[in-house]
Amino acid sequence: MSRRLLVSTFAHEQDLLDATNTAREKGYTILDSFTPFAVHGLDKAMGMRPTRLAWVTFFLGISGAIAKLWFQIWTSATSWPVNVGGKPLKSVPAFVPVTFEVMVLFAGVGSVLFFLFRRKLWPGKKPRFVYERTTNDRFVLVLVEDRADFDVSEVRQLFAPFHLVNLEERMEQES
Amino acid sequence: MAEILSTLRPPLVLGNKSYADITDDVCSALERKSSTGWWTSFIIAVGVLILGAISVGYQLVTGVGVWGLNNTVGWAFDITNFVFWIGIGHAGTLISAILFLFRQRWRTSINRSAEAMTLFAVICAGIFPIIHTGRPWFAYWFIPYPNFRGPLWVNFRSPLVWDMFAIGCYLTISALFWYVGLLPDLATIRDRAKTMWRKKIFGFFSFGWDGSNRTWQRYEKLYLLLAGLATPLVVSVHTIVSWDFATSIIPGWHTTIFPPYFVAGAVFSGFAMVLMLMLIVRKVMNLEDYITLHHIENMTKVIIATSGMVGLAYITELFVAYYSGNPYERFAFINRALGPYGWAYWLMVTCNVVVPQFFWWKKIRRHVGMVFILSIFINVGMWFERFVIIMTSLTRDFLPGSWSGFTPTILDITTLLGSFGLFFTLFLLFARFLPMIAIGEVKGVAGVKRATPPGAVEKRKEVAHEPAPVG
Amino acid sequence: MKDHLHTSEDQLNLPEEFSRRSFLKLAGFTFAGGVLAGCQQSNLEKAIPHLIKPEELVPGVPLWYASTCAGCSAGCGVLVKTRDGRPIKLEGNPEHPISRGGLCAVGQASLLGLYDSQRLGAPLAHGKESTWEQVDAAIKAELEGIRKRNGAVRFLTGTITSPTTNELVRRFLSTFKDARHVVYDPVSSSALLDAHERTHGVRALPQFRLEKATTIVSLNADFLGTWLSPVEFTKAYRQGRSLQGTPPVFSYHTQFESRLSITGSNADERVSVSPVELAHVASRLLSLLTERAGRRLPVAVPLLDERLERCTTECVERLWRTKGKSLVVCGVNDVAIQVVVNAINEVLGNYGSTIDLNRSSYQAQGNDTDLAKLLDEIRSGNVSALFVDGVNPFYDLPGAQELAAACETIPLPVSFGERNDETAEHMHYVLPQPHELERWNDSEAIAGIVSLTQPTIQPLRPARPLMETISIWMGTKESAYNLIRAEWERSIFKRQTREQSFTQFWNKTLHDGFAIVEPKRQAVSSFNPAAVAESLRQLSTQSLQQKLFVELHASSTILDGRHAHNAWLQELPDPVTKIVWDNVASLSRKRAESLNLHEGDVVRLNREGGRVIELPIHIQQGHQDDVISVSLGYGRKGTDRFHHVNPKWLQAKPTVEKGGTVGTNAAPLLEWKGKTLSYFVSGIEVERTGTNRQIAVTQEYDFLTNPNLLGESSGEKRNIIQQASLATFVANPSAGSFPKPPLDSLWPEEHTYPGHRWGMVIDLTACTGCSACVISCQVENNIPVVGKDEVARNRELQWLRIDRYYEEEGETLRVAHQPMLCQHCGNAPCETVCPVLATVHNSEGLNQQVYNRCVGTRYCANNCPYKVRHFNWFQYPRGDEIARMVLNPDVTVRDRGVMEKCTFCVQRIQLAKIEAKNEGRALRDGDVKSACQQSCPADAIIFGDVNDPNSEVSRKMKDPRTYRVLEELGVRPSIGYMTLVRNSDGIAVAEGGMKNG
Amino acid sequence: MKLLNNRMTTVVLLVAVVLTMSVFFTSFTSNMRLPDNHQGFEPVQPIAYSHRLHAGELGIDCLHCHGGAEQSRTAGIPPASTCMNCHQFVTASILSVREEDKLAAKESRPPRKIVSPDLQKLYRAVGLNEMGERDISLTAEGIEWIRVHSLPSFVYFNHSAHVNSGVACQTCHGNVETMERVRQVSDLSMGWCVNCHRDANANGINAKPVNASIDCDACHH
Repeated sequence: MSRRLLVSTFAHEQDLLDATNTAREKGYTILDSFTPFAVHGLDKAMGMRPTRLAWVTFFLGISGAIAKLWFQIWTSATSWPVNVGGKPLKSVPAFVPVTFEVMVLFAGVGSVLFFLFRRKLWPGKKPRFVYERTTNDRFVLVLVEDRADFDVSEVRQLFAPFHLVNLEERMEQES
Repeated sequence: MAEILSTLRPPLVLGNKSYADITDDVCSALERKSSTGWWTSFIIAVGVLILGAISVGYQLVTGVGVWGLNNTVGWAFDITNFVFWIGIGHAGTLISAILFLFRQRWRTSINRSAEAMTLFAVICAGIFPIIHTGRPWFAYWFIPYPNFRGPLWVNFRSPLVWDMFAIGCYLTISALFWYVGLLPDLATIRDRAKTMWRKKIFGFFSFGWDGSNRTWQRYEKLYLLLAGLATPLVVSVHTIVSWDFATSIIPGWHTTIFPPYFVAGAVFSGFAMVLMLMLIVRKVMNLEDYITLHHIENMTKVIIATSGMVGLAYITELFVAYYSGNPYERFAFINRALGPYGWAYWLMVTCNVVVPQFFWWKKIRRHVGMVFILSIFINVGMWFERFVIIMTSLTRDFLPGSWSGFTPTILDITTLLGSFGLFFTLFLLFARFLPMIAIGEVKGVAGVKRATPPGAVEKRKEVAHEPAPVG
Repeated sequence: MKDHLHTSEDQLNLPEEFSRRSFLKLAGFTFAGGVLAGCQQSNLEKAIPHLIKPEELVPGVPLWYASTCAGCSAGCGVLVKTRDGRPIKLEGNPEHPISRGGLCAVGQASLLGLYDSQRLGAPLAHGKESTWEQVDAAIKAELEGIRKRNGAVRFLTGTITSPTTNELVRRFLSTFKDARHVVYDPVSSSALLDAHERTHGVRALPQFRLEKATTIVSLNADFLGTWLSPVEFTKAYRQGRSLQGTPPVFSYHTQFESRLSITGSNADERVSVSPVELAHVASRLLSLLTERAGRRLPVAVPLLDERLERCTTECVERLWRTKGKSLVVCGVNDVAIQVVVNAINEVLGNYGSTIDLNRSSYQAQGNDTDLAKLLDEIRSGNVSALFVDGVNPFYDLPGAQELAAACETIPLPVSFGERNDETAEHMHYVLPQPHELERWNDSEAIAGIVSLTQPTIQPLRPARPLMETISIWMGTKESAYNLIRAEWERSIFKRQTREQSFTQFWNKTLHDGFAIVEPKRQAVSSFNPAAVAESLRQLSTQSLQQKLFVELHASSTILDGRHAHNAWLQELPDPVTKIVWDNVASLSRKRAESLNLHEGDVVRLNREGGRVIELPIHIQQGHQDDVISVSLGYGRKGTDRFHHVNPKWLQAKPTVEKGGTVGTNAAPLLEWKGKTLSYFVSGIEVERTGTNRQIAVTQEYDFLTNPNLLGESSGEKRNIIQQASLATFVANPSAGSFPKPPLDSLWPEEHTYPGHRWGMVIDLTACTGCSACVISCQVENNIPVVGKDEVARNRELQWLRIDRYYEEEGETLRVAHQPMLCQHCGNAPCETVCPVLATVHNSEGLNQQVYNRCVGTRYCANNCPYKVRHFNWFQYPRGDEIARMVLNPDVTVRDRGVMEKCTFCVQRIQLAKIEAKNEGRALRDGDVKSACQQSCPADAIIFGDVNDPNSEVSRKMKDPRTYRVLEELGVRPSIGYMTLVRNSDGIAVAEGGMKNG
Repeated sequence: MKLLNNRMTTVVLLVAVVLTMSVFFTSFTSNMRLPDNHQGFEPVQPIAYSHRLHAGELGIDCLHCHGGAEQSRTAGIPPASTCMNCHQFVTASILSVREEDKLAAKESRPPRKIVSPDLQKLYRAVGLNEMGERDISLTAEGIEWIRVHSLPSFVYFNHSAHVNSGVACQTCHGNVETMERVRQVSDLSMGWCVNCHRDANANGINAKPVNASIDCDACHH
């Protein structure tokens, strides 16, 4: 099914924040909001859960480190043990630097890929929401007209104090 | 955002810009035709790059002997350049990552180009470990890949292997960090693009970014994480580079002070290089409103600090050498200061310890010309620091019978120049085609006043070019 | 014997190394090129087996032939190692009584001469290539004419030790009315023989028995370097200086000399004297000794200055204390001095003990008087046939030009030689001589010690030995083999009694390489004092007032120039100056300063008579102030062949200019003193040219002490060479030892060496610095020559270098030689840093260098505390195909871009182990001898298995004298060095060392 | 639905990538060969000498011709004289000789000497004429055999060490006695050598314990 969306545009992040807060207080369903830069407090205003990306990074890092440490010990002590400068075959201290580097590599690359995957971003992807100035100087709040008694004019009233720049209705794209 | 608006601190962006102005200021630079200034500098850079490429090509065909090296001095310009460039790279990561973690908002207008600089510096650095080998076509043996030799792996005890991993990792992470930061801005350019191909290209590379706040939320987190990873990474990288020397046995190399000493030096030289670039950029790309004297001053302050650390390291080295009671170590340092390469040592001390002291004067800190010249001195000094460390220790180590000297050949010099050519070529291309300033971040700290035009009028104006409702 | 040498030509002209050389790079590029290599072999290797397989010759298994070295006329015994029909290594023959297993650098390197593609390929007639038939016909015709008109026939040769050749020459000359065989040595010892003619009535060169002498006084005789028979003398010298036994028998060696020679650098006491002083010292010694003997000299001998008076009196004390067991030798080619020296030895009663006139030596037979006479004859144009063999008069005699001009008048000038040299180009006929390894020959270098030379390869050049030529001219077309057999059957066989049948005797000699027979009797009359008086008078006339001399001496590498075409020797650093590819005018710092000259400044040495040579100067420690010493043998024609011996690249400087020569010929400065050639030339004026020439040296800093702030060597002294005086050593065997630092390891001892563990001990007391080991290593391990420019850039490739350190204490200069090679450290710093495991430890304690794995980061070399690793900076040229035949097929030929270093001759270790395994026995001590050890004339190097408690090396390792260089670094070297002990009482050499933290 | 599809596509993409990579890797390990891996090399030799016939049917010992293998680094290619030991008598296959005899009997004449084409080449090589008779005008020219097993020049393999410690020729050269034309059976790669040495150290050769060094300089010096 396709839903009707109400798109309201503002010219300043502060307006957007206030609008979002009021909208949530009034119990409107907020689909998303679009801004040229990360507006602090907006997550709270929209009532979003904090992301768990950090955990992904953590586990990727740990696994990378363990894998590499094992690999180094395996190659130099098991696969082909060679006497190098009289050092023991398992010279663990010498294996630390590479282990660390690989840990960082896994964590870093992993979390970026994970981020792109979760947010479904990839090269050549078409932007989902098109409102040309959201990447420039416009702040957009998108409400879902999911209630039977949803009244656009009421919302206009509600947002008026926040220098509402523009208000329009759209249909969510089918696919 | 209040603290930024407060009058106690100078504003980070001058000429109270609107969001649109910021976008225009940054992006217009990319949409204009390239200035003659850009063209001339680009042609020079490419010329030097070609010179370097030719000399490297000649060296690959003829042998490493075309450099001034000998049996006693196995490394000279090659590794000096390597360490120098790696060092340069560090400032970028420091600005973008460490300053980010410390919530130093002033970084926003320089971090983009600083990161770019890191990337290009690391590329320049990465070339030398490969071409300095006798048989570069076997350089891939550094990589532990499955093979038909038994299988025969690599020596994970060798700092050179650590290097390979460190640089590889550093390059990747910096690139990611840089690109992730670039994403929203690419979208901005895409959205304001007029021409077809601009739309397409930036459309492709902006990964369909639409400024959704749900993305922004994770993006912020990701950025924070990357910053958190890059910070220890940058320290580890130069630590490992310093271990190339510190884990060896040669007097003057075999010392525990190297890691901190090298990292400080790296940041030191890196900031000098950033300053040089920024001073050029803000002039050429007229971004004076974004890269303000305030920024420059901050960087000079970092330089004073790091120069102090480097100076301290020099003194500590001398003291430890004397205190160690190890005759070879002791001589290594006497020789460093008074031996055949004493001139280089004193040049280094002057450039790295004496010259930066000028930055104690606010006048000089805020005098663009002076700052530019001094930072050049610092870069020269830091190149010589590496040269001195390598040269003095290698030329005269344990057995006097094996002592020797080093004189660079033409190709040593052209190769060094070539690396600069490569660096500036890449940087100029970057300046030409990508936003020099993190638009999104700057908007975040620009402190734009809440606009209060009568909504209706505003709206009517809007409607004019409002896209037809979709769906 | 000959058919053993049958070898298919193809194999000779197709050295497998050829493909080997190009391999690494090729592989490299294809590797880089990717993984998609096809199935079929890129270049097919055609293998051609012998058609008829001689029983002894198994491809890949070396054959050894006993033979005689022809590097000089000392006649050392060699063993020739041949692989697949080509000689690849010369080693000393341990049984041979002269060299006793040693072989000097020159001998080792003479192998390269065999593969010299510039040797003449056909006889020359009037400068044009001709055939033997034509040449023989022409010459025989000429000779007939001369015989008819009783023309003067002169046969001018260098010292010929071959009895057969001498006999044949005698017979040949006897067919003419007026014929003479004139012998001279380019570096002449004529006076020594003449002196004995005067004092003992026989013109002979006695055999000096240094091993029997407990006091050795040498007046400018470089007997460990180039004088007469260096290997023999070195062996004997060592024998007389052993630290075994209590008290040890250790000779005391005083050296009076004007320049610093190898011998001087090993002397216990070294007195630098000017030539005049030298003469006076000789007479003073004699007078003092005669006084001791309670007799008086007919002539009053002037006193010397305070310093020399002291030295001489001390010297006399020692000599007298050890009379009968002492020896005074003199290297000055001046009859008067030599007579006086004979007198001294007579007074000391050394004749019959340390000087043997009955088993006299034939190692130098030159007679300057005859030579002078011949030269007069030539000038006056009454020589009708001149045959020159083995010498190069137009190069190595003064006034070569006018001599050459005079020779134009000779109807039949003929020269025998390997190449078209300075002399040959003035001759009507040039008859190419084969290389010693291609031919049959014999030698009696010391009366009663006869040895044979046998061919070890099919001749590479269609040459014909002198003896065959003569026999052809005399109508008997005998092969050299038959001629020698015949001569031996006639004369030599009779001088022995051990073998009954000649064939047995012959075969045994052939197998052993030598035989001991009765020396020819010669009438030695008792000492004739009459000669002494007027000699003393002569010497006393020489005024002591200071004037400048030029001393000309043989080069310690290319001798009198006969080896100037040998790249190995040209690149062998002079043991003292460490200079390569050049000769220089050495002088003292004082003299240089007074002339305001700096290292490398080119000076012009003017001698009256318009004889001028230009040379760069070299400031030399321990040089007498009034003497400039110049080495002979350089500036040979055709040495511009080395123009491209070094790699070509942007900033490369050619080793020698096109049309130029390596170094400068100093022979024009030689002067005739009466009827002897004098090597001390006075009346020379030195003139600055203002130009400066780079001198390539292999050692740039010469002292054990750090340079101080001004760069002078007065800083702290480094603990690198343990030194002790004999006195302190006798008191305490570990005298002079450095403080032993605590060596705790952070690591657990994880690596054990259960089987063999290879180690080496180098006795610094024994080592004379002669550098034989350097060349031996170079030959064995396919080390290329890199040329002057590369050496000047400190890129020489010799795996074994000899560090030479000076210590100056006021008057006295102390010199120490330290062979430095890979120490095969147990905890090798080079290994830890190699990223690709190209240098790792093996299970027998060797530090392996795997060339094909090496990427060439040079990190290992940087991290080597001994700096003994050498890098292939370029693809070093290895000469033409012929030159490449010398390569050792058991050692990889390294390509550019890889690191290399001493391997302890691992190829020998491996082969020895396999042989032992195949014979089902354990490896014995001495089965593996490293190349350096094998050649060392002083037996200073001992190599072996340290795990074997009975091996010599493990015993030496426990010796209190043994220490390890830079032990405090904890790298655990496998090479032990033994304290350098000098017979100099109470010298505080050990003290003042630094305390290591 | 759109969102779902996106995930689908990503998953599909990932799977595809993984597959291609694994395919590439397996192919790399299985049949991709490095330069100088001439496994299966089987050149045509100047003389069609059959190991199957000599070593197989006639059962001549390998060492009879390749005696070097016992004493030397190289096994060596036998000199033509070794061939001549037999082939001065044996000039053709027994069958063709019988043929000739029959024919001769039929035509009642003394049988002619039959020389097989390949032996004619041999005779020429040692300087005899095609019929294997002396001929002063001819000179020996040798046989240019094409080398089948060749190692890089920096590898020193010693036959005697292996033969004497009981390694069968076939271990490396395969069943030559069954080959009409000799083919390189093993890939002669370093891993192949090293792993055989490891195996020998662990299990010995024919249950006889041996010490097969895996030090680098056992082969590289």
